[in-house]
Amino acid sequence: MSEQFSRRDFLKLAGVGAATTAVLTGCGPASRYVKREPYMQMPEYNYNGQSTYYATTCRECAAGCGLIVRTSQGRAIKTEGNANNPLNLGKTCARGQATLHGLYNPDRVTDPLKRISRGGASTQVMEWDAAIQAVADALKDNQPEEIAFLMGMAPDHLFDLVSDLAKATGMNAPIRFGALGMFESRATLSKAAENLFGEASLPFFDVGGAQVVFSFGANFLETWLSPVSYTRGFAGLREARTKQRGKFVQFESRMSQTGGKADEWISLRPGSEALVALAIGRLASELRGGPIPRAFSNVDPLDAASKSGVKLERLEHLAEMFAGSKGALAIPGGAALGQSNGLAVAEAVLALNAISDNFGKPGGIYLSALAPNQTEYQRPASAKEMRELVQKMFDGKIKVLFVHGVNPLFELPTSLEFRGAIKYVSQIISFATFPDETAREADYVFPDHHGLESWGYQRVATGSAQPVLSGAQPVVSPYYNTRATADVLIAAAQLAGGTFAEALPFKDEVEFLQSKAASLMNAADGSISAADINTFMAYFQQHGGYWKLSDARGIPNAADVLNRTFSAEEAQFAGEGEFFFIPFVSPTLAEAGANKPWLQELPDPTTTVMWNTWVEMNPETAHELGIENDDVVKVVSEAAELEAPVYVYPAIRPDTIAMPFGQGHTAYGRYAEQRGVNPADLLGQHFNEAGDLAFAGMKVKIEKTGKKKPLSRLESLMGVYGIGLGEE
Amino acid sequence: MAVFADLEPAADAIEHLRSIGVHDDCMNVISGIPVTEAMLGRPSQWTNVPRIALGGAALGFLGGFFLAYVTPYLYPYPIQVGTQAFVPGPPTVVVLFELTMLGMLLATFLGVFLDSLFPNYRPMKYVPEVSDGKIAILIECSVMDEKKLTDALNKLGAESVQQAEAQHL
Amino acid sequence: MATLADLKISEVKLSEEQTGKWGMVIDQDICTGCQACVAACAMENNISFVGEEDSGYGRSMHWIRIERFWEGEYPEVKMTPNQPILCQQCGSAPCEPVCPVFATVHSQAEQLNLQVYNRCVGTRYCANNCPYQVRSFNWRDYERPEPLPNQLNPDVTVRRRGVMEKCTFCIQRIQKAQDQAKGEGREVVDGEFTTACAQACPASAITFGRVDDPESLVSRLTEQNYGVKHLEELGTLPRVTYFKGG
Amino acid sequence: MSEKKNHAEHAHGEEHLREKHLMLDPLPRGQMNEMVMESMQTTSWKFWVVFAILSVIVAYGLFYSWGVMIAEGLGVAGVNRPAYWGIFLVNTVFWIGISHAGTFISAILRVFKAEFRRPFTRAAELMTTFGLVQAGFSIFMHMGRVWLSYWLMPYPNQRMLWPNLHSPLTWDLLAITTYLLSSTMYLFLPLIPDVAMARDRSTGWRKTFYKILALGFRGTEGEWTHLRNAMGIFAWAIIPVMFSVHTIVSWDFAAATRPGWNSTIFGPYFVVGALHSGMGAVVMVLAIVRGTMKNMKYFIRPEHFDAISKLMLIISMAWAYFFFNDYMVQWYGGDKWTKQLMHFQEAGPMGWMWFAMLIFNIAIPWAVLWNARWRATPWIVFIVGLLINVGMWFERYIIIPVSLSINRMPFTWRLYEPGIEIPLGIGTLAFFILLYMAASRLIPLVPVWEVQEGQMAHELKKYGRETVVSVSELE
Repeated sequence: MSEQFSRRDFLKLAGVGAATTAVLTGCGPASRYVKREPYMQMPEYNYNGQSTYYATTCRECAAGCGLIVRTSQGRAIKTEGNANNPLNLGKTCARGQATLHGLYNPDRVTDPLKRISRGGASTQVMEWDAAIQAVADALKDNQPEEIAFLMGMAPDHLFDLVSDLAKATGMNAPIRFGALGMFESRATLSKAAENLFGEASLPFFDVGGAQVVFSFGANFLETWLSPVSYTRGFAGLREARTKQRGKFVQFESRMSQTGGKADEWISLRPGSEALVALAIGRLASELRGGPIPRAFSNVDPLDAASKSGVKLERLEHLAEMFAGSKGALAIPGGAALGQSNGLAVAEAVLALNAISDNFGKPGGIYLSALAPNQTEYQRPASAKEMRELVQKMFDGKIKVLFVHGVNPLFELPTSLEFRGAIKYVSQIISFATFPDETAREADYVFPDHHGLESWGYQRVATGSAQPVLSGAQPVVSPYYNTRATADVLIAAAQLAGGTFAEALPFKDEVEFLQSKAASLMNAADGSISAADINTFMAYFQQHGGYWKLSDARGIPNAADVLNRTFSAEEAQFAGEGEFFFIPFVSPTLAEAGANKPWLQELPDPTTTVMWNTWVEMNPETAHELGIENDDVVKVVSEAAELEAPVYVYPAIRPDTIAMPFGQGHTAYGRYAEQRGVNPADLLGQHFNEAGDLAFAGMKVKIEKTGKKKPLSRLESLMGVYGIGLGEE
Repeated sequence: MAVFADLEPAADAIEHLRSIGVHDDCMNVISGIPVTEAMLGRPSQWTNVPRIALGGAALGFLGGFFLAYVTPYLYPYPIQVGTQAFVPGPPTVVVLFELTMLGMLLATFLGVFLDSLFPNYRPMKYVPEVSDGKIAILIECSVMDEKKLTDALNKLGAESVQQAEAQHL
Repeated sequence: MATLADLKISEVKLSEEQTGKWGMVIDQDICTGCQACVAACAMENNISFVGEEDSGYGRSMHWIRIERFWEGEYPEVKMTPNQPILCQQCGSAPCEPVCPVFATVHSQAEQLNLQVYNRCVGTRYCANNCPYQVRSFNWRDYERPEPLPNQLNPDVTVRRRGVMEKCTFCIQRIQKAQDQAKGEGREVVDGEFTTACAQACPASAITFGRVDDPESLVSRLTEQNYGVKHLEELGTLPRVTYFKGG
Repeated sequence: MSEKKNHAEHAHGEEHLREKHLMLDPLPRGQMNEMVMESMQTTSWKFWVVFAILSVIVAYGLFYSWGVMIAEGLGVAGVNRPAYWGIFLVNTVFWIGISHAGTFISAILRVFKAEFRRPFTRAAELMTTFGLVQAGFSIFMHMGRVWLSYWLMPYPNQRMLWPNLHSPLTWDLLAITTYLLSSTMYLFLPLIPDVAMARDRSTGWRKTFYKILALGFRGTEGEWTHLRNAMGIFAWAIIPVMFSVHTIVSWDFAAATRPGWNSTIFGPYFVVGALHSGMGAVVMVLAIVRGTMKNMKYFIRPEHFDAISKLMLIISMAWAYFFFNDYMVQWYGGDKWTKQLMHFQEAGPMGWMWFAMLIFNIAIPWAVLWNARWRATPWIVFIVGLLINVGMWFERYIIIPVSLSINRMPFTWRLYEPGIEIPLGIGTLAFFILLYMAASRLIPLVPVWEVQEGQMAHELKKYGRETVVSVSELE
């Protein structure tokens, strides 16, 4: 009980009314964490200063959800979704909630750093002026084509800035990459769209409007493309209150969080997705009557059944379900695309939609709308393109590498040899906010602000019917001595002079943003408009962005889909070994969540494991191999080998094992370092036709180690699996 | 003071003393074991312990009553737990019982102290042999009778008869 | 001193038929188990993270946890509908009577179970007696290295070791909303505010509101005949209704 | 001739009876006093060695470990969700159980005038008091914020709160406090004449010590009368208190809404269980006292072990009866959670404990104690007593942490693995022994005046050819 609190105050307080008095309480030792306050006044029942709320954009992934951040006394307290933003309509995912643990993470890069020697741990703090000088030198002392920018999938404004710079000066166009994009096989999706609809674009799947959804490996409730909006779509599908409850079937070889929600979970042999899709197409069109369209004519359902391990009756039943429904929708994604025949799978599954002819109809497939200030569809680099960059680095064609918003040394499979390639790059400059693996290798680290301290915007690539440009603004003043990368580049360009200076004729980042937004000021059908740019930008920040008011999704031109032929061949699997290997992105950690303690403490939706990596294995298989829960096994692929404890997982094929991607950092702060392993290390250099990594296209061996590492799980082995309850 | 080795002579002595006119109030018996008045043919002793105990029980009960029936109404607001009444039925029985017992037993204990004026470290008339099982009779009498009594007691088999002087125990 | 009036009112409130005031409906059919509610709750309510070892030993402090079980064997295996379990804010709560120091009491005004941290002496009887096992105990002073404390919500007590805690239905938000409504001389409007978990839930599987107001969305949903309340048979009068769906 | 023989036999019979019964071979009071004084004042080096070792254990196990736990929080112990209660409460119940023996012997046996009680009422009463001290320690360790434990006390405070009388823990507080105070007073009252004796025949610091304790007791008629009255009241009144204490302890569990706990028979079941372990502890203490302390072979004889063993046998049967009663009804009730719990107790990872409990508490006592010769053999009875105590500890362990592992939320089921509880538990045990050792050297373990009183009351009587023991009512 604090000294300054007298009994009279207490009695005064006691009059405040039942609600408050109901918890007037006694004294006790004051908390060791917060300002000492009389326990009489539990903060829950008092005003502790006024809060201010700022609209900005979430940077945990590239989807571009709008956030409203509550700040109090200059501290960011809580993030909520921005209810106005058409993409997420006021909702957030777990990572959006935990972004504050990134902002106030104890392990951030606090100052611009110069590394004493490449790869060494020792660094020295620089002044920002010196830092900007260093960037300027790097720009002007090298041939433009020797300068490369490697950027993350967010933020877009910086990408635009660098693109402009590149265009104007002849530098290499910036390359964007992100592990999420890699595991989403975005290149494959857009290529498939191009082949089928004649237009490269990210298909938009209107799950909410559908009656029946067949998902071939698409993990759209986890990290896929735009999880929040797809989750909303799923809720729409299941919205029993307003319409008849839609059915959902998932085809995959390892039950994902998404698969867990399916009414029917079809376990098929990896690589047979295309075959199954086409077989269902054929059976469905048989049910529909009339001639079998060319697209499905060259598959034999019986053959498909035997190859995929799905019974023919099951296929017929599914075909019935698909053909019988008004709004049936088939989605390709996830591991199904990350195989040697990924493109074929994507095309086959998209073609299946022709059965219900849902193209451009509610509950069907659209082409995602381009963002307001976007002219053409852009996609992140495929693994193959990354490999090309790596090759250029090996060949010494790259002298300076700028890295922002991406951590290739962790996100890119080791087998792509990025680590080896950087040795041939004379200068690496990282703009990392956190001391990640790449930053640790960089010669300079010029830390960017955290997303919540930054200006900017992000184009919504997919997930919303309206074109959306989510706006970002600082919700708190920078906590450390960091500086916006855009400002650094602008300043450096001025310093470098010449074409550089001309390319970026701006005072600072904000002025650049204004130049980019100017075109929208009085555009038709906009959510906001203003006479002068300052007012417009004020609105822009206040509303958390700018969006068109009407649906601008493209209608796929699917005229001759049914008349094309599709390859039904199965995928090829690299490496010998008895197990198919399925790496999947941890739904809670994704690629960059591992350094946020509360994300680490979130139970994985399927296994409830916290703080670690595991290997999922079918109970039968485990039994045959004499492996139990928490036994550490060695997973051996052609590329590498890893050790991780086993989680005996009831919903995975006996011939398949799976591992979550997200842990296994060697840098990146106290909560991430030396925790778990990174399954990307196991992946070999194999691509599908679209150039995406065939991350699910490998076979691996399992070896026992005799070690044990108890996994930290929220669930009870006794209660959920009956393990340790005593024999019946 | 006369010290006897055994009950019988002591009892006889007391009888004799009474016959030669020493009043019971002027005698006091000290023994190492609880020798009942009956054994020595002495008038039964008066003790307040039971009454004090009763009083204590009453106080304890009141305390319990206060806790069980009054305190729930002393809060600044009515505290409700799990839809139970402010004054729960059965639990009050427990409270009443425990506090009554506590009061009673404490009082009994104190009763012994009050009645026998414990603790008392002042010098008192006493002979250590008592705790060896001997029985001592303290007689208060005028100096003139002293001689007479001493003889009588000796005749009755007292081990020793002497002027009892108060000593520090 | 409690006036006779207070007591009269509360005696009435003791009746078993009370509907309660605040309630929640959770649609397990659309809950995807994405853990957004768990994260939102942790951020809103200053819940400590406990690290790998303790969380693996049943000491994680989540106020809301998402349960899932398995049905059948491979290949016909199914994941049971995700089941977010939080304090059910029982109308007749087993946790309340057993606390020797009134650290967990029933709020007359809000019809909620209050946990008064600073009264708690840590006997942990309430947690034993909670049929839903939703109470979490501060087994240690879990470290929150600088500058993480900057994120702490000033409206919520920071608990120290030896104290029991549990979901409060975000009572700080309830207070704010009610005070504001009072200031504007009106009743709190349904949907004017909601709990952190409900606000975050991307699938809108969680609905929060007044169950004593027949017009509110939550009570209209509670009316749905396919709602179930967990362990109702114990007579705890839980305030959270679940739609199993499927 | 034959007559002579008979006579001889009778004479022999008398001899036999006399050495068998303490009450029948009286010694002069003075000599008995001397023996008791001697037993207190002679201590071998072994005593001091053990004493030192125990002190170290107490210092580390009890005080240091507790300090660590207070500083670190209960995380250093093994408690978790759902086993929020662990060995701390097991020990609390266990020690309260031990404490029941003393009262049982010195109160119930006194009320029923069981004469064999006389020499060891005090030895037993000491156990009661010291046992309760350990129970107190254990329950305070259990609290998350022990530095606020005084908040449980009913006193007008600025929190404007009184303890919650709805809570079984509050009843516990009242009951245990009452029990501790009254049993301590009950230990002290009969002690007064004996310390008076000690005062009369000791010197130096002991003199002053006893002088203070004796409060100036002389043994006047008045003093004896007050004492007798008081002891009479105590003997009667402390019995219900004793029963209430363990009943209320059992309500901590029985009042909860948990499967396996919510059982109406827990009250008597716990009381009998308490006596079971209590008697076991008494024989252990007596065996040790008899074996290690001077002159004790005279006061504590096989007859006493025989008598207590009979009690143990009966109590063991009673315990078995209550156990089966509880088990049967729970099993028959068929509630799915209860069934699950029972299966877990028997077949689960702690199943061995469940069977050990039955063997130690029922099988072994029944197998051994029916035999009169074994009953009268201290070391055999000692072992039986030891096993019973282990068995009863297991019983509490099964009722608390093991049962807590299973609840109505299978998602949270978890095992309990003790941590710092172990040194702390050992600490309390060591402290108990330490206190007892100290007491055995400071206060007369044998109530000499009671023994003498008893010896006065006993005599051999001849009915025809048979000589029998007869007791006369003195009080």
